[in-house]
Amino acid sequence: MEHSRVIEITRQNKDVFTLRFDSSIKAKPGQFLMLWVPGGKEVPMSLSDTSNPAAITFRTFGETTRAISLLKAGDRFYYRGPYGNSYPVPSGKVAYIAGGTGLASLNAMIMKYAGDVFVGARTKEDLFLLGDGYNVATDDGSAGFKGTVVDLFIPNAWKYDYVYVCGPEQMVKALIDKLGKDIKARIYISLERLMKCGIGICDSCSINGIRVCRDGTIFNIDQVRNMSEFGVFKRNESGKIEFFVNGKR
Amino acid sequence: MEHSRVIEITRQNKDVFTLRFDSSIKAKPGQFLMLWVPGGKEVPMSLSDTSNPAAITFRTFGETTRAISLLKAGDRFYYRGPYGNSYPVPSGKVAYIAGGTGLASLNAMIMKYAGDVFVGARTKEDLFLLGDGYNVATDDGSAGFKGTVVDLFIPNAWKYDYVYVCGPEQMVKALIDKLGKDIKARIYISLERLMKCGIGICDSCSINGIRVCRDGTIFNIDQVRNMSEFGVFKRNESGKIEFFVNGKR
Amino acid sequence: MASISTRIGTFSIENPVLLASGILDETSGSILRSLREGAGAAVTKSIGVTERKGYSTPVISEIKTGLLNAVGLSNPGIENFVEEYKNFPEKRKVVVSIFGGNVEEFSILARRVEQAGFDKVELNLSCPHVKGVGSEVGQDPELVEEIIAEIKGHTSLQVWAKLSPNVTDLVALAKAAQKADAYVLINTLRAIGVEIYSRKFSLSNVVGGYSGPGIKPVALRAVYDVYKETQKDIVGVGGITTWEDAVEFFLLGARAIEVGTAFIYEDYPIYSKINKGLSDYLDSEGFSRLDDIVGVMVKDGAFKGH
Amino acid sequence: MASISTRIGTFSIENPVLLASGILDETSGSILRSLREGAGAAVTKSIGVTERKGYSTPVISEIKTGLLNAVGLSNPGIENFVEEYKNFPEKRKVVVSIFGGNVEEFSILARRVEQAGFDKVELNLSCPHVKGVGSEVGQDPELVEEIIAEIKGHTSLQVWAKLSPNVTDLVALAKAAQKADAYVLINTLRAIGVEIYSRKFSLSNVVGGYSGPGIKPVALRAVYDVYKETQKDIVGVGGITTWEDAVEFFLLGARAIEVGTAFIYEDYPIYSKINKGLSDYLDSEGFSRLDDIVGVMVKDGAFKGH
Ligand SMILES: Cc1cc2nc3c(=O)[nH]c(=O)nc-3n(C[C@H](O)[C@H](O)[C@H](O)COP(=O)(O)OP(=O)(O)OC[C@H]3O[C@@H](n4cnc5c(N)ncnc54)[C@H](O)[C@@H]3O)c2cc1C
Ligand SMILES: Cc1cc2nc3c(=O)[nH]c(=O)nc-3n(C[C@H](O)[C@H](O)[C@H](O)COP(=O)(O)OP(=O)(O)OC[C@H]3O[C@@H](n4cnc5c(N)ncnc54)[C@H](O)[C@@H]3O)c2cc1C
Ligand SMILES: Cc1cc2nc3c(=O)[nH]c(=O)nc-3n(C[C@H](O)[C@H](O)[C@H](O)COP(=O)(O)O)c2cc1C
Ligand SMILES: Cc1cc2nc3c(=O)[nH]c(=O)nc-3n(C[C@H](O)[C@H](O)[C@H](O)COP(=O)(O)O)c2cc1C
Ligand code: FES
Ligand code: FES
Repeated sequence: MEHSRVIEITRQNKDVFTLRFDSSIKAKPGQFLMLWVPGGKEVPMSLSDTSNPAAITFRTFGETTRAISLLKAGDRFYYRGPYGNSYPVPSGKVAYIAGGTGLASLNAMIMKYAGDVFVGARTKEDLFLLGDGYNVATDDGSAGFKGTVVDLFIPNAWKYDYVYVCGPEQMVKALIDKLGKDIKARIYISLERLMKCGIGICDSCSINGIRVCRDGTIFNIDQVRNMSEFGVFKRNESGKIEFFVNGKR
Repeated sequence: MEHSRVIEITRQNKDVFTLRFDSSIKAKPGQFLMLWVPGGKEVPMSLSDTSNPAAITFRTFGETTRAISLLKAGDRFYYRGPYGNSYPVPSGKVAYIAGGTGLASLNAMIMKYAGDVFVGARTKEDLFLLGDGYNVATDDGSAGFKGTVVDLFIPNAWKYDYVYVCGPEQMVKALIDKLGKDIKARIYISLERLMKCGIGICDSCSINGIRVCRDGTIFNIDQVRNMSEFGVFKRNESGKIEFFVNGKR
Repeated sequence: MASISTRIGTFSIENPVLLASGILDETSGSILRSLREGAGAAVTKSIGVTERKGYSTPVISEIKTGLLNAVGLSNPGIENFVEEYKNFPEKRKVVVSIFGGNVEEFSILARRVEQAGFDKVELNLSCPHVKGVGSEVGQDPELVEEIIAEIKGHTSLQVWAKLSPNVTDLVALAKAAQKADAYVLINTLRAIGVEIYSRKFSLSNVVGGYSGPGIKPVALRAVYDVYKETQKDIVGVGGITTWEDAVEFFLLGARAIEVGTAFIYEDYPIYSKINKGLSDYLDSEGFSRLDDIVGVMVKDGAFKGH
Repeated sequence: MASISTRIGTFSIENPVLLASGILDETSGSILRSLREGAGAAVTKSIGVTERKGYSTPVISEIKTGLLNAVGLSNPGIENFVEEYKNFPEKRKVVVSIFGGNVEEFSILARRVEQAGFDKVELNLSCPHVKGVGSEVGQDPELVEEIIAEIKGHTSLQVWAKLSPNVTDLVALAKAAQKADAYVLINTLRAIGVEIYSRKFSLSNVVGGYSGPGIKPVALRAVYDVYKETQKDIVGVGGITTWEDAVEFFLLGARAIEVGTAFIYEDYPIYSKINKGLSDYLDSEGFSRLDDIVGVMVKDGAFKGH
């Protein structure tokens, strides 16, 4: 494992934090680290900024993300990576579609390539890293459009040449289902699955024999369409199949 | 182990052979290989030609050298290396002093840098690789000067800027003893000891803690003068000290 | 072109390069992918009687000479496994790896595997880092003998016994397992990794299994020792990363090989690379089939002359 | 600057980096060179009762992950050894490694070593490739216990027991050796090398010992297992090539380390490199002496929190 030191931790909202760290890591937007701190597990985390110093932005879900959020400037922080492929370079008109912490991964891209950003969250308090002119959707309408980010985006889909997507599997599934097959844009989607190794050998992140960690995490929309398991079931830590209850993530 | 194929084997005299082999080996004059063929041991052998294709020249002492001498063109031949340091590049007037198969090692140098060659052998039949104008000494006077190559060389020593020496330990010892300390030439001597590993870890070739295989095989005369064991005793395969009986090799 | 087909027990295989248990074989989709990308056969992740989540991450740690892992035998349990493979198209090319803590568990698992339409099991008698199963079972010659007798007595499965190298006397263990149709040699070496800045262990379980290039010399020795004494069918595994590595195992008596950690370096092209290298080697060395080199270095007297 | 001095049994050492047995220690000249170039102490090549020429070459084979060797315990025999060291200036920094086939041989050797003015022996109970000695003796707990009792009973030598990792239960062996002043862990792993073009073994003896970077994870596990159970003084050895490697061994309980195969990569500067790296590490991590990190990862609870 590599290690580096925390430069600063910034609180973005009630449970989202950005941690900037001191390391000469060379990564491209869309890549992730396997991150570890004492007291936690090792977890995958996208770089939300791939410039130098780089950063991650995360929501405190459980023990590990909480342990990370408690780090102070100067504390050590351990990682492997960067792993995974990266978002292809765009040309023409660009859109970003983020659901939940999916914005963390897209943020590294947004910093490099201007585009229209569509962000979805449950409610206003869940929003973070918002930039000027972002198109916001909330489930409860507490900010921006009332509804899903998919519904916010769809009417505008025809405008774009390159579209980058990162968010919960059910959101991505909805997007794919609602987009016509004749859409002109190139659409790239970063997927998320349970990851144990991050380097393509443990099989815990695989969808139809395709490893999210090594063959992805970023796929074009046709690749995702061909995954018959996508949006239907995921696997738990034992490898057991767990079907998605519609709408739940 | 690497392997390559025999291009040709040339008989130089009753028991000395030159084997040229097909390999893109990159070696400098003075370096040696650890050589192996089925049916034999692994033995150190200097390159007698470091151009491409390279060659070795050897006397058939025992089982291994005999096995090598029986190879045919096209046969495989196995080696590790090249190992050891190399003769420094000369400037000014150059002499080579070879005793017995020591000429094999010096030959790679002689091919690159012109100089006066002094060769010693027991008798005429033991001579090999002789070039035009070589100064020959034989113990029995059957060719050239009757006496040792050391006695042949000493009167000419003052003439040279660079002198390269390779031969039996007793010959080298005699040379050092007979050369005054005020000799102006830079004198480089390639030593030979029993070698098992060739890479500086087994200690079987060491003289006063200096490894012939890795710290040498080539030393300047002062380094050799500082070896109190040199010319006094060598070690057998067990590491046991065996004193030289004067004049025997 | 030389033939690289082979046979283990009664199982004829198109090519001798198999996927090892525990690497890219938790999901049926990946097993199928390996078969499509050129594996002669694939061994599943080891399956137990009930679901196990395995250890917390970190479960792997890459080191200079290979990989440390303590995944902890995570698996969905035999019933979920059978369910997932209900309509699997290539069951004859799948070897189901099973682990248990006693004869009965192995017996339950084997029967269920057979009912589900598979005909081969690999017995994990060798996982070095989970209490009460794996090598803790597999280091006891009597238990090994009983387990194999039970399965051979009550099913018609082909049984491959995967043995532990972490023992004083591997040959004695192999002899205890002689009713098996083949030996699989070796599982990982018991090992530890340390992180010097956090001063913590590299794996959450502390002790793990060591695989990859660094264990190849030990695996070769295991194959040699067991082949010399038993001349049985052997599947070689441990550190195989290139076709040259594979040839080494064949020369010492393996009839097939498995690859695991090599995926880190070579990924799926590992199958075609080894198969091609092997076939080219046989051609250029003048052999017409793989069988011609199996065990040649061990057959009596073949290594005289050194 | 942090202190890197250490202690093994009653032996206080300026620095914890020792020369391992069998590497650059056949001649007293080389032992002296190691001490001059910064070794804390040096272990001799293993010495037996009578002269042994060892195996024919090839006796070593370099591989990607380390080294295979079967030198075959070549040594001049104890009398020639004693003669060579008659006037050796640094006997207190030399640990004499001895091997034998039974209690009596070890007893003869130990007495002779003590008479010759040395005060420390390392017992080679672990060489994996010579019949009748080394690990064939060292795998038998009762014999190990007897040998050590005999030497401790009849000499005042410090006794270091060098154990074999090629066993099912290293801890049991360590317990049998508990009368020793320290454990040396580990000797080489039993292994084989194959040359695919000659189709011959890499070593004339066929089976050899595997050392170097590839065995480090196994050596770390051995140190961990034994330290956890015994808390005794341990000299760690196996694959140490950098100061970081050395730190790993100290964190798991070693109080000194030995280096062997690393000479191929680092040569004599190995001593100063490890000593400097170690001292810098202690400074920058805020420790004042080596002792502060010895075993910290094993002491109760230290690895909780993963
Ligand atoms: C490629 C990738 C990139 C990610 N990037 C980000 C990011 O930039 N920001 C962010 O907030 N989150 C990101 N995540 C999710 C992040 O890994 C989880 O939030 C984290 O693992 C939760 O750990 P925990 O111990 O805090 O929570 P836990 O209590 O362990 O679990 C909370 C939830 O996290 C998920 N989770 C737990 N372990 C893993 C694992 N090993 N792999 C994947 N998911 C897991 C589970 O779905 C679980 O329901 C990413 C996940 C992946 C696969
Ligand atoms: C650096 C070096 C370069 C050499 N270059 C040449 C060369 O160019 N041409 C040449 O003819 N000879 C050379 N020799 C000597 C050559 O290695 C021996 O002739 C060879 O080992 C003999 O092996 P054998 O089995 O034929 O004879 P054996 O029957 O084994 O022994 C004959 C004699 O060879 C010597 N010998 C045996 N094994 C070794 C060994 N491992 N290392 C060193 N000496 C050994 C012994 O002194 C022995 O008395 C060189 C030796 C060294 C150390
Ligand atoms: C991540 C990982 C998981 C493993 N899981 C299992 C397992 O479940 N059952 C088993 O018998 N062997 C398991 N093994 C051992 C491998 O099947 C194989 O024996 C070992 O890794 C040596 O081969 P390699 O060097 O080619 O990887 C696992 C190995 C690795 C690296
Ligand atoms: C060439 C060689 C010879 C060895 N000879 C001996 C020996 O005589 N006695 C012994 O106890 N260990 C011997 N060993 C084992 C080493 O002392 C050491 O335990 C092993 O090499 C692991 O350490 P390393 O990886 O640092 O080399 C030898 C090792 C090598 C490589
Ligand atoms: S996380 Fe292990 S294969 Fe993707
Ligand atoms: S031959 Fe081994 S050290 Fe020189």
